[in-house]
Amino acid sequence: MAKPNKDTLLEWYRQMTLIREFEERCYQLYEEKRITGVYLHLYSGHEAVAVGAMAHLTEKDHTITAYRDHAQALILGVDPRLLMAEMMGRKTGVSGGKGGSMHLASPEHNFWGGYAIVGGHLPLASGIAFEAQYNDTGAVVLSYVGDGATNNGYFHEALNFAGLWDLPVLWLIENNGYGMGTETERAAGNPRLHDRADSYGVKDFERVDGQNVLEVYDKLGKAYDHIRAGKGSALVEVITYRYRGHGVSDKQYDTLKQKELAEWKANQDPITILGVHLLSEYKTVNEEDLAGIREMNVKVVDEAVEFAENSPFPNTLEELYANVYVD
Amino acid sequence: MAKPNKDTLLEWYRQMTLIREFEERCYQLYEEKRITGVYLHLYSGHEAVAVGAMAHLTEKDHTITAYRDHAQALILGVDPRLLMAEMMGRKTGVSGGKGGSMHLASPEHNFWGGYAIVGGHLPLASGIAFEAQYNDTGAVVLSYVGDGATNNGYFHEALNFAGLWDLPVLWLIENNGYGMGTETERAAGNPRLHDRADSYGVKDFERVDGQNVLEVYDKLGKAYDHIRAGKGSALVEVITYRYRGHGVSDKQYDTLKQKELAEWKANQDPITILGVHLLSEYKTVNEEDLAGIREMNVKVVDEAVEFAENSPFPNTLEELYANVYVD
Amino acid sequence: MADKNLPMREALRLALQEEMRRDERVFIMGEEVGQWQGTHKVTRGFLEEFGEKRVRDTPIAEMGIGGLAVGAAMAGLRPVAEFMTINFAFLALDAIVNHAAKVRYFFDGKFKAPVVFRAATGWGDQATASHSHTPEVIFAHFPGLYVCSPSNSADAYGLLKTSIRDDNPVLFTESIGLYRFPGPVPDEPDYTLPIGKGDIKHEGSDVTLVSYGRAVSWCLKAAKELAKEGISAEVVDVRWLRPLDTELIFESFRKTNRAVIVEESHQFYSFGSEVAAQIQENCFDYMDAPIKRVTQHDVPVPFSKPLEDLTYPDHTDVIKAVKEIL
Amino acid sequence: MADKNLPMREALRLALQEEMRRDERVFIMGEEVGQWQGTHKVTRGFLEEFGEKRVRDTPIAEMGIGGLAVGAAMAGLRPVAEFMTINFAFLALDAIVNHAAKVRYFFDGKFKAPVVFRAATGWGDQATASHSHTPEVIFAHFPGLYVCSPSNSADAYGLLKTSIRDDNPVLFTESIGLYRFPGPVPDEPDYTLPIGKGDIKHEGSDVTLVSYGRAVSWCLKAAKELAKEGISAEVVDVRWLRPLDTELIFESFRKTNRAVIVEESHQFYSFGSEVAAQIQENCFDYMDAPIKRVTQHDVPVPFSKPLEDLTYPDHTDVIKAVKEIL
Ligand SMILES: Cc1ncc(C[n+]2csc(CCOP(=O)(O)OP(=O)(O)O)c2C)c(N)n1
Ligand SMILES: Cc1ncc(C[n+]2csc(CCOP(=O)(O)OP(=O)(O)O)c2C)c(N)n1
Ligand SMILES: [Mg+2]
Ligand SMILES: [Mg+2]
Repeated sequence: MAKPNKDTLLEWYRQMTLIREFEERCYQLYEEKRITGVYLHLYSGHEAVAVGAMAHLTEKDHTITAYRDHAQALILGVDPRLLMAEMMGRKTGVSGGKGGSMHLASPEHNFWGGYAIVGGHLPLASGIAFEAQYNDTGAVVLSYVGDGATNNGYFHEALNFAGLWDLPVLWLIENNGYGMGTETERAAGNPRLHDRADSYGVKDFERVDGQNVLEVYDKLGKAYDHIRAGKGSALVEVITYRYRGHGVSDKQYDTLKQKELAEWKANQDPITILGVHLLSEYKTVNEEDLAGIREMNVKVVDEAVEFAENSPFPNTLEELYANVYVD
Repeated sequence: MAKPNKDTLLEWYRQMTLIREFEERCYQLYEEKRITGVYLHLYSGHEAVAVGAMAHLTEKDHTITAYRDHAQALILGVDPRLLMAEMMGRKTGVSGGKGGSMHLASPEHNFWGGYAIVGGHLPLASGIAFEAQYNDTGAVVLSYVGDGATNNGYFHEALNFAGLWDLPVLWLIENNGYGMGTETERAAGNPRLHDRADSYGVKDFERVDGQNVLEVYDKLGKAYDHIRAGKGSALVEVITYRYRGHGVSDKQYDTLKQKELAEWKANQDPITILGVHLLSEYKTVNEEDLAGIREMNVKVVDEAVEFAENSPFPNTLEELYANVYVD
Repeated sequence: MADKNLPMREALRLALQEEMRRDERVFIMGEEVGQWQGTHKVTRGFLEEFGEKRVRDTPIAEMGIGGLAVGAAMAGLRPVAEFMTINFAFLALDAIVNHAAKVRYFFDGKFKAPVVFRAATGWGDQATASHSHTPEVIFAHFPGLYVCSPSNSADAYGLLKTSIRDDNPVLFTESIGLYRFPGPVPDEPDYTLPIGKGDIKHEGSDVTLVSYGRAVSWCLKAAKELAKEGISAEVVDVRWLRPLDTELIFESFRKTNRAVIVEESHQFYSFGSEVAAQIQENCFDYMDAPIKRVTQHDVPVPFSKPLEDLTYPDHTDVIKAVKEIL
Repeated sequence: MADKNLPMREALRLALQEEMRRDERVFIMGEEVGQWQGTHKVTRGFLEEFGEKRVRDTPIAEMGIGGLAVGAAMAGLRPVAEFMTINFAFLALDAIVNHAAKVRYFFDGKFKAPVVFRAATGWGDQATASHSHTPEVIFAHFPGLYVCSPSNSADAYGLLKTSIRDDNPVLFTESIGLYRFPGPVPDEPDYTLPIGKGDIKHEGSDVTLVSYGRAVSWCLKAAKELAKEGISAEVVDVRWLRPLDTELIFESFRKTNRAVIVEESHQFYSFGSEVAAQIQENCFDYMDAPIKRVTQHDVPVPFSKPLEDLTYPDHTDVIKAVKEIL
């Protein structure tokens, strides 16, 4: 596993700051009622997890996740304009406006989408990996799992299939401390969630700090190696934190947990951590370079918003009935 | 935990041989079409498990299981006549003929019944234990779990509740090597099923030989002590074997696994093991005593069959509609 | 005593609160019912008042929630198990229809399962396809269960109390779209309503509008508008999908000889199908016109607001249907 | 070519076997489909012929089976996922109606899920309440899914091939009571039948009997007996609950002006409700009598043979219903 060089780290910095810019803009647009609906789950605070985990993906690998799915699409290179258009339910959105924030997907990028039923996508991940094994493609499926989702029957059955059949799935538990308002400790009989891997014959790679992209990258690398060596499914638990509560309609946790939130932002912000690392490691990188990247992202998201808001809404019966079935 | 004395062991011998007699008679009656239907799952071969496990139960404790439920009812002292009547769908049966072999129950004996959906009774066990905790009754719930059932989402969610809330449930995994025709190894990613307890914060008491009633009694005693000491839920995996295939309609496994079956019967028969122990341990016990017990059981089952076959069938619309609802 | 005026959310909250105060055996469990104060705020303040013993935040484990509630009910408690939304109760279908609804029958009356499964139902606010169902019928298909869905604050108050006090398992669904709507609530802690009895929400003589839950509000609005045109519509709110108050429906129909059945869900194998089938079979000689049904379009529910709006019916569709058969 | 004569079990087996030979992407998964040779022996010999790669014994994990099959289908395979019986598919309701039926719509056509969920359906042999359902309607309520249930060997053969070859998710149920019944099967490996098209199983002019699955056999038997009394009954087998061939039903009804709908399941919110509702709405002027429904009694299914027999209808109930409206 190659140690990331300066360019790689700068690319990661770009990805992480793009995610942050995109998510915070979504937040703002929601407040302004330019994005509507009840469900909009932001990735702010989690950036290092997805960036570090997905840096290992190759062309043929697959990604699937739950409703907190913006970051994965951005990292895989899905056009931010099409993503923002989906947030706004426009015809030009990646899902034609039918899916919204929770249902982004892009087959060209092997992004199998975001799903709204907690745990529902986990057996789908096993199924996608089943195809990879069936056709011996050598692909790996990266499946995100929320801490709350680990208590659902879907988790149990999906992981048992993966362990039993040695399916090439990497289960990435994003333990952000909460399922909506419920702390991991109040939901799991054993809150060391990675311990569950052993029940299924899934290799347990234990825990890693999700705010440090280098550590995430490192730990995940070992898990991918295990799978790519044909040794079967693997699991990693990543400790992270959400900056915007469960979803944008959830204000109470921002306030209830203000102190906790402030501490995470102050001491464990993934972007700050990577920025500091870049500046200290590489003389040739300075604050302006990083500021430049962030400004570039602002433009990208500006354009995305403009594109989205200038896109039409689907509104005909023909559009309504399109793609219920393959005809 | 008191070491079982001679009388206790003789009582266990009576229970085990009664179960065997009852089950083998059911088998015969099914062959003769005097018991009808597709589902009749026998406990022959498992006797030491239930007898050793239930010897610890007090008046206030509870028992719940799946469809392989004859033994539990017999051990708890449910009238064999009412049980046999239920096998035959008679009005006098414990469940009025509506439940049949899979749905025996007796509230007076705190026997919460047998259930036919694999895993379906597991959260019920947690719920019954929830009441015990809620009303601080000090009762323990003994819940049987098949090896195959441990791979179902119900198992995961029910045990997580028990571990999370420290519910007084003793999960007794009866690993008889098969779920219908599927070996434990072909169904569980990790076939050491007791390893799963740790995922839920349920105390793992590991494995015990289910053919030796003394070992079962001993191991289970430790698990009950844990629960009664208020330390929460516990799990024990018992290794046993079924003598009559999955159910009476399953002939293929008797034949397919003839050698395996013959070995278990020859070397690990729970009744033989206890019999030998009694005769070697106690000079005052001789083969005639044991034969006497077995003959007594034959009479008991003879009477049960006679009672059942002389009982009427329910057959009116009024009976059909009775007890759909509480009115 | 004087009525209070409360949104349905508060009427439900009051009913549940009073029942928990009245009966120690009643407790509430579900995702976010405690610290979060309830996703729909029906349990606001409960954790503070009743404590952790009787207000149980659960893991995201619907099949477990369903089954645990059944066991606790069999053992003598009166669980109120909240599914955050009815969509998640799909995962508890077996616990509800194969266990709660059947334990009494399996054992020929040896047990009872007095559990209330509460769930927010219906659509709106762009919740998208997997989160936008009004599927009461798929549960009500099965005997052994009662299925109730109130259409206003007073009914919500009385029906929830009825459901909690009854010894049978009840699936009690609450239209998300109605939570915020205010209405009078009798100031009467023992206010209950009979099981399986519907209610005439508006008298009329020209056409019968049959519905439940939020669809009742569309019918009432339609009735108002139709009145302006001199068309007198009677609005029958069945309140219960099981047992279904067919007598009340027939009585009204025998008077009006015309009916439109209105519901939020998909058309096929649904509420409207059963009611139309019942009417034509039992009131054949009274039929002056075909019975019409108003339902959502037969598609999963899309996110985009204009499409979502297109998916669902409202009072205008009811009016249209009425005019087609007058 | 000459037809073969096969029990429905063997017709299904042949269809599945030929499809697996034809298309490498087709595989079968489920509980006991391999070593055990299939609980209903539909996959007898498959493990030997196709090997462990394509014949997958699974753990007892219905929600996982359902979801895994959806993922594999999205990824390009053609899974045939067998639920040992439809009762266990209750645990996969979410995987079937909220995932298989919706992934295409969520993402506006970016994916397809060509999966066939097979399940033995119906009752009999004292399987008891939790194992005795014919609940096709609760799945067919949801758009995005097709629901098919054959009534004889030839249809089973053609419809299963159709379902496997189609790009949409199909719930394909097989009446346990029909497995053993023999019937001609076309000797034609590409024999498929159109989706959503029903079939007239017996021509008649006095009354239309509408049904699917095993209930069709009761209708045919009733038609035979009625013929002796000079009553000519037309038997419509819809074959598909979704899409439902209403046109065929209407055509027949416009000819006979009378109908009896026959099904194995409970009455409320069921197949008969939808068909009756559709007929009265679309053929009102052709109705000479109320449309009758024949269903099982509205109780969970008891074990005891005499009670079980009492629970279910048969051809005599069909005849009785017909005579009530002639
Ligand atoms: C089966 C199901 N139950 C409940 C919900 C409501 N719900 C949506 S997200 C969520 C919390 C999930 O928490 P976690 O898995 O930790 O993911 P996170 O939101 O923290 O990323 C819940 C309960 C749902 N969508 N699906
Ligand atoms: C949810 C569900 N799926 C499938 C079945 C069919 N079935 C009945 S028993 C059984 C095997 C269970 O094996 P195990 O849990 O080991 O119990 P055992 O029969 O060995 O005592 C299966 C698959 C069922 N009853 N319920
Ligand atoms: Mg979380
Ligand atoms: Mg077993």
